[in-house]
Amino acid sequence: MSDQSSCVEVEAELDIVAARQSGRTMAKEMGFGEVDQARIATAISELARNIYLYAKKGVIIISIIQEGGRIGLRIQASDNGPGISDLQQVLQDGFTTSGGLGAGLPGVKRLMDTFEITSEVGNGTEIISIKWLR
Amino acid sequence: MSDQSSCVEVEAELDIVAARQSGRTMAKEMGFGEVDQARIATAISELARNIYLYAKKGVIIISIIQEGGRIGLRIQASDNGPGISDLQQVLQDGFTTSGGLGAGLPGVKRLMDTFEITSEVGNGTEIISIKWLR
Amino acid sequence: MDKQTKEKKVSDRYAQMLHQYIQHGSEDALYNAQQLSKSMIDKGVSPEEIVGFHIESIKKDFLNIQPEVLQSFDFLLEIMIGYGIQYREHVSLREKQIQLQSEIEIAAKMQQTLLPPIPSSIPSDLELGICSVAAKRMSGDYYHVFVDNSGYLCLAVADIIGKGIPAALCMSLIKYAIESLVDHPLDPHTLLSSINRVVEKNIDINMFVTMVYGTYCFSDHVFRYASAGHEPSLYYSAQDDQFYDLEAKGPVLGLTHEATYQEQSIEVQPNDIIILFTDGLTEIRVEEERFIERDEIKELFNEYKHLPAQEMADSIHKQLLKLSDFELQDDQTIVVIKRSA
Amino acid sequence: MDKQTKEKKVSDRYAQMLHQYIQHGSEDALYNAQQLSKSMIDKGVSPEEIVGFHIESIKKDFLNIQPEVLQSFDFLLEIMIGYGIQYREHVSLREKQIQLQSEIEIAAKMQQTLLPPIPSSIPSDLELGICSVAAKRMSGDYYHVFVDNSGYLCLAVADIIGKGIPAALCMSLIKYAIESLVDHPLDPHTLLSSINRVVEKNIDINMFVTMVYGTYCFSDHVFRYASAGHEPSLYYSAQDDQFYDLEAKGPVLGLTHEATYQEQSIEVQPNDIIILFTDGLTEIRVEEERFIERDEIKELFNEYKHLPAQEMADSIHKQLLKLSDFELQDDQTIVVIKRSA
Ligand SMILES: [Mn+2]
Ligand SMILES: [Mn+2]
Ligand SMILES: [Mn+2]
Ligand SMILES: [Mn+2]
Repeated sequence: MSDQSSCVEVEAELDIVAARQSGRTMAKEMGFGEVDQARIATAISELARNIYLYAKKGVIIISIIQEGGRIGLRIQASDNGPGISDLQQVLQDGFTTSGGLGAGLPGVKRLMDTFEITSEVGNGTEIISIKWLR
Repeated sequence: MSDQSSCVEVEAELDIVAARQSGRTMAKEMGFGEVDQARIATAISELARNIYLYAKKGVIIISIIQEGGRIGLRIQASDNGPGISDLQQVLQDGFTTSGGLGAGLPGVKRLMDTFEITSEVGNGTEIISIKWLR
Repeated sequence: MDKQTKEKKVSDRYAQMLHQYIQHGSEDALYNAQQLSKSMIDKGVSPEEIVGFHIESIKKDFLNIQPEVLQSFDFLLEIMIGYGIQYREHVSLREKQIQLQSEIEIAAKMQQTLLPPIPSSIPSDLELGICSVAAKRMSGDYYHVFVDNSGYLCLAVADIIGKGIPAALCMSLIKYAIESLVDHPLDPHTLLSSINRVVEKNIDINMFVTMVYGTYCFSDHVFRYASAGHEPSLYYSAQDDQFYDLEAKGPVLGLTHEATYQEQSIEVQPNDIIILFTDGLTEIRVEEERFIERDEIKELFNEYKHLPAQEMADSIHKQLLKLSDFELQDDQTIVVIKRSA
Repeated sequence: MDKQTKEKKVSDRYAQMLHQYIQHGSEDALYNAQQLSKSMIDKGVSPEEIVGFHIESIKKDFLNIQPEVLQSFDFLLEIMIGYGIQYREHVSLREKQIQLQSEIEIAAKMQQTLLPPIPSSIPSDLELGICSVAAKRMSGDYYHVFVDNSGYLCLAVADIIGKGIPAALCMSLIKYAIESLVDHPLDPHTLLSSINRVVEKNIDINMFVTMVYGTYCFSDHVFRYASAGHEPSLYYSAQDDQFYDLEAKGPVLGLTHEATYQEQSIEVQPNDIIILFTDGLTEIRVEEERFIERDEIKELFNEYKHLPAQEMADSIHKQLLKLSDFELQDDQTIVVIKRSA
């Protein structure tokens, strides 16, 4: 495996594509199947798009983690944007598929195995999400 | 068009396949697209399967109808089986995908454009369903 | 069997059945595909996984496939990921829905226990029949019947404007409001004024209730009634062989804090009938588009007036249910009082 | 634009974007695919239609495609029909769910109006604070406070065992039951016996209610209380600087037709505090797995006891909400009575 982690600064729509690409490549090298590769790319895409649309600027760090004999791909999305005031509402099952801060997050939860979010209004958001290689 | 209507007696699982086939052929000849052909075949299949499983014996009549300048494929499924006592329940959105008398009927409703059912306990069931060619 | 092995098995089945179809191209392979589809849905396999199975199978079956065609599947797969999210949302929404429906089921049963039984102490020259059926699981119709200490049969029929869960909550208020008031029996118009205050105080401004309240005196056979914007009751005079509307002016409950209600009375003769009901009886669409008319309802009542009170109520309901294609648009309540010959 | 033209447009977009992807094979075409997927879901395009678009595009783009590969799509399409049904079911289920949720929203607002305001006629040496918060939209907790004619502050705190819509219906029964009983004030143990009969008569056998009922005399500062299987209240003695459980034996409401309740009393001294609450306060998971203990609740009460009654109730709730990661497992109700110095 070439890299153990990759870091993409997200500021423009092109960066979303770069983050997807780097996640997909890493997932492929790790041995994820095609369906999981596409799921991971979509999840990264949603996270990066949220940064781009609402925080304007942020970073996506994709890395390989090992834990209890398992190996997984870990996505960390961090920004110093406006933050989310009502986490409960944002994480509620998507009655919407597009539009609004955090609209894609329930989808990310469904695509990945774990999902953790910390957000403070005015101080930004950090999301960590893992997909385990079975 | 070779036939204006076709009639399949349903008594065995093979007859279900025959009914599907004849519906698909007719749909294709009428100019339905591939997706609609598959929808029509699936709808016929569900109706024939219901006859096979619960009425043991019945008939599927597939015909072309014209009405108000439109042309459509009409499926009629008739049997003298046990009938359905609670139509409201059977037509309710399928919290089940399989099993039980009339299990596939809500699906048929969603695949076709019109759906009418008459059923009498002990006296059998008749279903007429149409797909319009757009 | 762990998840991975299970998935392998499903994908193997997919590959095998697809292979068969490609070899023979026959309809029965597609019939099998339909059965496979059902079983995969039962197993919770999501649509992007199906595309994944398809790609795997194609790769194995067609070693010389054009690379561009193979590549096109990645695009399809990408599109299908969104549908996969929708599919999994559906599975969890369905669970929630099942949970909610079981709650509603329990609540509907509780509602049934709120309805009083037919009182046993009615004199033999009077017959009472009641039929009350909800359009959905929860009803917004309510009736109350009881015999008070002074020998009056007291009857209330109410309709909550609004449906579902809020209407059910409101109905329980109406019940307890009536029960707490009828400890000391009141004139119909006074009772409606009191209930109006309770409703106005406790119920959301967007919710209204119509009610008809009547008392039937066992000794002089006078029926006194008042109405809070409720569908006029009907009175059948045997002597005239005719139905009359029992009109009484008064605003719906909950509109204003102080409301006054007109009180009317009639002397009920042998073979006369009084029918209280809710507007669910007129919320019937006949002949595709048109609502049923009050005159048609009267005709219907006329048709069944020879029956015992309970049978009359039940038959009217059944006939209306049939007319509305077995799908009630509104809750229906019918209370029939018959004075025998 | 009619349906057919719309569909044509969507399928053209699919073909065009797929064509681009096949030509350049780049990730940004897949990113576009994801956006297309979302917009198609918004438009209600179902998954078998997607496969249909794919087949059309492939046919156009690859005139020399192996016929068997093309044929394989019919199989995929057949499988996807079932998912299309599921998808359309999801769309309609989502609508139903939105409808139900708006009903629940209205009902929850109605519930709020069932709760009484804090009475204004409390003497200045007594302070009352109340905080009641539902875990979900509908609450199964209830409280009732009022000052009766003889100068007693009467307090009830009840918890319906069971949640959601049935609990809400049950709560309205409890409210009206209490209201109709308190016209002529009763001893706590007598009141519980009466309420028990109402609950037993009207409520489903599978539904139980716990309740604590107390009266506080403004002149001699004696607090008398009885409990129907309710979480013991707490009494803070300023002199001892200690919290005591206020235990009183008695079965939960609705279990048997006739039930008797033990009645207890305490003399409340200046600076003493009484706290009635529901078990929602102890249904808090701390440190991942363990439930909070009653002693810890006491410590929490101790920490906030210097605050005015209302602030004390609110602060305790807020602290517990934080401890439970902002996700209440059960409804919480706290009633605080403080006698000033
Ligand atoms: Mn109504
Ligand atoms: Mn009505
Ligand atoms: Mn509870
Ligand atoms: Mn509780």
